Amino acid sequence: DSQRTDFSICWSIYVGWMPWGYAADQGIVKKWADKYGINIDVVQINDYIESINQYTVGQFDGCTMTNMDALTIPAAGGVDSTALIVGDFSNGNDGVVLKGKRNLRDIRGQRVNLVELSVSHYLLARALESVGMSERDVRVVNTSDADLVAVAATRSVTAVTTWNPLLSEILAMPNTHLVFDSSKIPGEIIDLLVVNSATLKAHPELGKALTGAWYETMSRMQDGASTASASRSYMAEASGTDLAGYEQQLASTEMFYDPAAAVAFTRSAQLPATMQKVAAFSFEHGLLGDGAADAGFIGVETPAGVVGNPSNIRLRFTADFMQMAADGSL
Amino acid sequence: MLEARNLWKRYGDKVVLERISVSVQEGEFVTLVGTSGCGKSTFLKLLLGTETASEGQLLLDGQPVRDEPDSDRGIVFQQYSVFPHMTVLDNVMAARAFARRGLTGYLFGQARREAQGAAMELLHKVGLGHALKLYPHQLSGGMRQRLAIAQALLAKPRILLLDEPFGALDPGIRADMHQLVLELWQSHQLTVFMVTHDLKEGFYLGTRLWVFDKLRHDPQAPDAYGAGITYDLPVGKSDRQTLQAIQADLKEPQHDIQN
Amino acid sequence: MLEARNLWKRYGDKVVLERISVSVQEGEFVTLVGTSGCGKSTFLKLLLGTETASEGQLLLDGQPVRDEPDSDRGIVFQQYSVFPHMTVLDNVMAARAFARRGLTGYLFGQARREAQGAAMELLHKVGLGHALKLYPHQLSGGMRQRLAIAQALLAKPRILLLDEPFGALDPGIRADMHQLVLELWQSHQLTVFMVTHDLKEGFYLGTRLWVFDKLRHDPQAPDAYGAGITYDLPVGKSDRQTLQAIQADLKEPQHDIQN
Amino acid sequence: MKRLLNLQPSRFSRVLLGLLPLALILLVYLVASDLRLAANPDDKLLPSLAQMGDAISRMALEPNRRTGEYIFWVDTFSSLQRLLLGVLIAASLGLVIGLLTGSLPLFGAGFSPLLTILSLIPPLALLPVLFIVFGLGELSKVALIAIGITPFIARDIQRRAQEIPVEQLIKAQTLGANTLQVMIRVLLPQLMPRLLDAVRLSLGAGWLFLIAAEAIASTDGLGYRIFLVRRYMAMDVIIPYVAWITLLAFVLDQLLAWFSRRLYPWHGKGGV
Amino acid sequence: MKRLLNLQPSRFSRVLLGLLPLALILLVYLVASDLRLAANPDDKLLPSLAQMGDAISRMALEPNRRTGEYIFWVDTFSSLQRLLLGVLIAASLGLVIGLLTGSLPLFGAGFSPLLTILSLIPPLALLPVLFIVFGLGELSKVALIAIGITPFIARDIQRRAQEIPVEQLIKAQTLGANTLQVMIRVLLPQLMPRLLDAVRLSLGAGWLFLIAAEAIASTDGLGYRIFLVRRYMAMDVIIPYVAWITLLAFVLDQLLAWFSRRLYPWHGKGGV
Ligand SMILES: Nc1ncnc2c1ncn2[C@@H]1O[C@H](COP(=O)(O)OP(=O)(O)OP(=O)(O)O)[C@@H](O)[C@H]1O
Ligand SMILES: Nc1ncnc2c1ncn2[C@@H]1O[C@H](COP(=O)(O)OP(=O)(O)OP(=O)(O)O)[C@@H](O)[C@H]1O
Ligand SMILES: [Mg+2]
Ligand SMILES: [Mg+2]
Repeated sequence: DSQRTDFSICWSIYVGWMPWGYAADQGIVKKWADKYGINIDVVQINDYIESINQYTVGQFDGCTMTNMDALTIPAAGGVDSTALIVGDFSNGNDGVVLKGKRNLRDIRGQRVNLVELSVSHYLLARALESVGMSERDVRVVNTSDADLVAVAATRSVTAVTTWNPLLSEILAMPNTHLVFDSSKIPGEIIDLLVVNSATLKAHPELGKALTGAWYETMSRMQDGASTASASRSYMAEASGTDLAGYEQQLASTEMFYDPAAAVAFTRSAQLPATMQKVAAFSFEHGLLGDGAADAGFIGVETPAGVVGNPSNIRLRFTADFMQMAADGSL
Repeated sequence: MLEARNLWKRYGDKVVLERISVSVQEGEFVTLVGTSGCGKSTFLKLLLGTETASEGQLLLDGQPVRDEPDSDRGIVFQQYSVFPHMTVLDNVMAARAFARRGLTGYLFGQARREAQGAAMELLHKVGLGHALKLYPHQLSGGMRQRLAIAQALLAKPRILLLDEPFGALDPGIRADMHQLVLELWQSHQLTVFMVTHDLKEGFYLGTRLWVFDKLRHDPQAPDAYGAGITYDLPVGKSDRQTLQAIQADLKEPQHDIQN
Repeated sequence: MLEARNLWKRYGDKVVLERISVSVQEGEFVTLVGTSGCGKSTFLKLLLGTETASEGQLLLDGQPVRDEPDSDRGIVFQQYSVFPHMTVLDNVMAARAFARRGLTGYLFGQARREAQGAAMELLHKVGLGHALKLYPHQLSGGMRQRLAIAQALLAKPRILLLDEPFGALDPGIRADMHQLVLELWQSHQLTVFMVTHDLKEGFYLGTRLWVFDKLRHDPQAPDAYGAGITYDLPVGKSDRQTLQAIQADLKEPQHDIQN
Repeated sequence: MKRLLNLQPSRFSRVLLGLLPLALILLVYLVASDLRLAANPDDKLLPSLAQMGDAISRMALEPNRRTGEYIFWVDTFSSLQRLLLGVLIAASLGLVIGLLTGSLPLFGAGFSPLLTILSLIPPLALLPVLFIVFGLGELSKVALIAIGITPFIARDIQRRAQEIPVEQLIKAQTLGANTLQVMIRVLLPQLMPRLLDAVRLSLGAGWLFLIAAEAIASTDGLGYRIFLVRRYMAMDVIIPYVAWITLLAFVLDQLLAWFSRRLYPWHGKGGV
Repeated sequence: MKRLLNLQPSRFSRVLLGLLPLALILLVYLVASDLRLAANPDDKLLPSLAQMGDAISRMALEPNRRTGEYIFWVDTFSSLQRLLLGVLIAASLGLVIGLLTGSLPLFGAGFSPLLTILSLIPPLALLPVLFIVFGLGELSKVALIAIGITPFIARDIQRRAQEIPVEQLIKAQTLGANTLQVMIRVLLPQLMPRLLDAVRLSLGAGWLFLIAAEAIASTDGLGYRIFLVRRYMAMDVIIPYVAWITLLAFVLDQLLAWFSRRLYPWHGKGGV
C-alpha cells in the first residue's frame, strides 16, 4: 500500500556491510529517512543465511547479501528483488588455503572444508576451473562458518576455502598458504543491498533514503576524511576485531566509496557475464529450484542487458539510485 | 438406610464380589474382615462411588448411590488420607473451604476466621491441639490418622468409611484410636463401615461384623468365583466358639499363650 | 558366645541405647520387643556391624564384632531382603555364588549345577519349590519372606537377625512362618535375634524375651536418655501376670474379648 | 453429570481425542500454506504436501545425479549410526561412572562435584577444543553426542544407584559378597533398566547434538541436509526431514521402552 | 580394612576428594597451554590464565570505546533476562498444560499424543519458522527457549500430577470439593516443588537454546559474544565466558534447590 512509511532492512556482520551498523547507530539512516518522511529500521542478524531467509519470506524490505545468494535464495524463491546498492566486490577477501602445499594444483584429491553452496563454493569452482580441474577432483566438506577457524586448526584439515575475517585468521596459522583468491576473479563476488522490487517501485523514497545514508557513511569512512579512523574503529569493534584487523579486511575489499565507480561497475558489460557464470554454477548445484530447466530459467536484468529468461526476471541490478548519489541529487 | 441387592463386581473375567444382598440401618457400626484380596476395599469403593457394580444395585435411602465421591460419604484410608502440603490446621480448614461452593477452595476474611475456630476446636478434641502448625510428615502415624478422621468429620458425612485405618499403627496407639472412633461415632451419629485385618478389633469395635470370603471355590479357576458375606454377626451376641470358628476359617494363628 | 559390655549408642546428641550389658549363649532364640523408635533396630545394626557403638563393647567369642556385615551374621528385614531382579532360584543361588570368593559373583559349570541342586532342595524345604522361576514381585509377602530366610540360611550364618520379618504379613501366613523359623532354628542350631511388634509372637517364639524401654525419662529433654533392656525373661517361666505387666507398660490394648 | 475430574473417555474416544489436535494442526498448516502459495506460487516457507512429497520421493526413490546415492537413506543411515554410537558410548560411560560414584562413597565424594560442573557446561561452546582433541572425522561428531549426554546419564545412574535400598547391599554382604560382587550382581543388573530410562530421556538432547555436530563438518546426515538446504530455504525438504527425525526419535523411544519391559520384567514393580 | 563399599570419607576428606579432580584438570590445562604457547606464542587455542584474565578484565572493568558499556555485564544481563523470561514462560505453560492433562482424563487423552510429538521435534531444525512467527526481536529468543523446554516440563508435570495418590483426590471430593477446587488446592501446590525440579533439569537445555538463539539474531548476550569472537577463535574470551555461563547455571540451580527446600518443607518427605 502506498501509505506505508515504516520500512526495515537487515544486515549481517561482514566487512563490507559494517557501515550499515555504523550508519544506524550514528543516526545517519534516521537523518535520511526523516528527510524523505519515512522510518527505516536497521536490524542486525548474526546468521547471514537467516537474514536472507527472513528477507525472502517478507519480514524485511531489504537485506545485505552477495550476488550469488541474491539469485539463489530470494530470486529462486519467487521474490522479485532489486540490487539497490552495489557496495563492493571481493578483491582478495575470499580465498583458497592449502596447508603445506603452495600450488593450487596440489588440491587434487583433498577434502576441502567450506560453507557449501556459498560464494566460497563458487570461488573454489572458479579456482579449479582456472587450472583445468573440476569439483570432481576434490571432496567438498560442508563446514559451518562459525566453526571454520577452529576446524582449520586441526591436523586432519588440509584445504579450506573461506572469506574474511576467517581467511586471515587461518592464514595466520603456521604452514598455511593462500593458493587462490578472489582478486584473480575480480568483480565476480559482489556485496549488495537488495530490496524488494515491488516495494522499491511503490516507494522510491526508501531507495533514496538508503542510498543517501550509505554514501554519507562511505564519505565518512574514506581515506583522508577526519572521521575515517573513528568510523572504521567503530566498525572494527562491532565486528569483534580492532582497527588493524579491520583495515586488513578492507584492503582486500574493493569498496565503492565513490558512487560514480559503483555506477560504472553496474553498467559495465562484465556484470551480465558474471551473473551468467553464477547462474550456471547455481543451476549445476540445484540451487535454482526444481522447476529450473536450465541455467537461464531465472532472468537477471542489468543495465547492460538481460541474462537468462527475460519473461521471468526476478533479480534486477539498477544504477539509478547510485547515479542520483553521484549527481548529488538526493 | 443402605441396601445392597444382589451386588456383583467383576474386573474383566475376574469375579471379586458376588451375590451380596444386605441392608444396614442408620447408626450401625459395621466392621469388615476377610483375607487379603477378597474384596473388602472393593466393597468400600462401591459405597464410595469410585467403582460401579457390574450387576445389582446399591441403594442409599432407596436411591442408587451417587457414582462419584461426595460429602455424604467420608473416608479414611490407611495411607494418603491427608494433604501433605498443608499444615494440620490447614488440612482441617480445607475441609471447610471445600464445603462452600467457591471457585478456588480458599477462604478469606470472616469465613476464614470462622473455619479456623471450628478447626481448632475439633483438633483439640482429637488431641492435636499442640500440633496445629506441623506438616503431616512431622506427625506420627497415629497423629496422622487422627487428623484424617478429624478432617473427614468436619464435612459432616452421613456414612464414614474406614479402610484399615489403624493397620500401620502401634498397638498402644491403636487402642487410643479405638476410643476416639467410638466416641466420634456416638457423638456424630454416624453410620460406619470399617475394614480391618484384626478380627479382634472387628469384634471389639463393631455393632455388626461381616466376614468376607469365597462362597464357592474352583481350584482350577481361582478367579471364577467372588467373595460374599459369609458371616453377618450382631456383635455382643457372638461367643468364643464363633470367634474360633472364624479364626479357623481365616487361619489366624491358633497358639494363644497359656493363661 | 555374644556379650555386650556397657553398650551406648548416640546419634549426635540423641541417646538411643544406654548401658546395655548382657550375654547370650549359642543356640538361644532372643526376641526383642519395645515401643516404636526405642532402638531395637539400632541394636541389630550394632550386632550386624553396620553401626558402631558410641561406647562400650560388643564381643563375639571374646572378639569385638566385625565392623561390617559378613557371612557369620545373616539378616532378614521386613522389606527389601531379596533381590528383585533375580528369580526365586537365582536369589538363593546368588547366596552360594557370593560364598565363593569369585570376582563377579556368577557361577559356572559344575559349581553352578551344584549350587542349583542345593538351592532347589532348600527351596522345596521352605515350600517354594513351585515358584522357582518367579520374580519376587510375583510372590506374596509371605513367600517373599520365606525366600529371604532361605537365602540367609544358605550362607550358614552363626547368628540370624530378624527385624520384624513378619510385620507385614497376614495372621494366617504368620503362623506358618513361625513354624518354619522354629524348625530351621532347631535344625541349623542358630542363634536368633528377632525384633517384633507383637508381644505374643515374642512370647511364643523365643527362649528369651528382651523388652527395650527407657530406663529414665526427662519430659523436658526426650532425647537425653536412651533405652535399655528393662525385662530379660527366660520364656516359658513367665506367667500371665508378667505379660499383663508388660502390656501395661507398652500400652497394648487391654480389651481382650470376653471368653 | 460427573465432575470433569472423574470423567474417563472410552477407549475409542480416547483415540479420537488424541488425533483431534494433530488433525487441527495439519489443517492450519494446509490453509496457511495454501494462502501463501496463492499469493506467491514460488514461496518456499510453507510448501504444500505435494511439494514435500515430490522433494522427498526425489531424494528417497531416485539416485542422486552427482553421486548416484539415494540421499535420503544415506542421510538417515549416517545420522543413525552417529547417534547410536554416541548414545552407546555415553550410556556405557555413564553407567560405569554412575555405578562407581553411586556405590562407592569414596568415588562419589571425588567425582560428584566434577560431574555436576560437567553437566552444566554447554558443550557447543567448547567445540574448538573438541576438534583439536578428536579431529574432524566421524569421531568428533560421535564425541560431541557422547560428551553432551554422558554427564546427564552418569548423574542419573548415580542417583539411581543410591536409591537402591541399602538393605540389599547389606544382605549381599551377609551372604559373603565382596565389593565387586555386590556391584556386579546386585547393583549393575538393577541399574540396567534405569539406564534405558536415562537413555530414553537423553535421546532428545542426543538428536540436538547430532544436528549441531553435522552442521560443523560433514558430507551427509539428516542434520547436514537440513543445514545445507537451509541455504536456499528448501522448506519442502526441511519439514519432511524434521518430521522424519521426529518419527525416528519416537520409534527409538518406543523400542527402548519395549526392550526395558521385555528384558527387565521386574522393573518398576515396587520395592520388595 | 573395610570393604570399599563401606568406606565413608570424613567430612574433610570429602571436600579434598571433591577438589582433587578439579585441580587435576586445571593442572592439565595449564601444562597443555604452556606447551602450546611455548611452541607458538600466538597460539589461540589454549590461552594462559593471564591472557584470559586480561581479556575479561578488559570486558568487565573497562567501558567499551564504541558504546561506553561494560560489555561483560551487559551480555550477562541480557542473557539472564532472556533465559529467565523464557524459563518463566515455559514453566507457566508447562505447569498449566501438565496440570490439565495430568488431572483431567479428557484433556490427557486429547493432548498427550501431541505433547509427546512436540517433545521429540528438535526445535533448532525449525528455527526459520520460529523467527518468522515470532520476528527477530527479543521475543524470538525468549520463544525459542520457551518452545524448547515447555514440552519437557509439561510432560514431567503431567506425570507428576498422575503420581499424586488418587486417595487425595477422592478425599478432597468427599470433603465436598469440585474439580477446580481439587486442582487449585490439592494438585497445584503439590506440583510446585516438582515444577522447580523440572525447571532445574531443563536449565541446561535452556542455556543451549539461548546460546543458539543469540548466535542467530542478537546484538548482545553471552551467546552472541561467543559467536562473535568465534570467527577469530578468541579462546581467551570464549573459555572465561563458558566458565561464567557454567557458574551462572550452577548458581541458578542451587538457588532453585534452596527455594524449593525453603518454600515446600513437606516436599520429598515420603507419602503420608
Ligand atoms: N482395578 C482393578 N482391576 C483389576 N483387578 C482389581 C482392581 N482392583 C482390585 N482388583 C482385584 O480385586 C481383588 C479384591 O481387591 P481388594 O483391594 O478389594 O481386596 P481387599 O480385600 O481390600 O484386600 P486387602 O486386605 O489386601 O486390602 C483383588 O484380587 C485385586 O487384585
Ligand atoms: N542414622 C540415624 N541418625 C539419627 N537418628 C537415628 C538414625 N537411625 C535411627 N535413629 C533414631 O534412633 C531411634 C531408634 O531407631 P530404631 O530404628 O532403632 O527404632 P526401632 O526400635 O527399630 O523402631 P521401630 O519399631 O519403629 O522399627 C529413633 O528415634 C531414630 O529416629
Ligand atoms: Mg484393601
Ligand atoms: Mg526397627
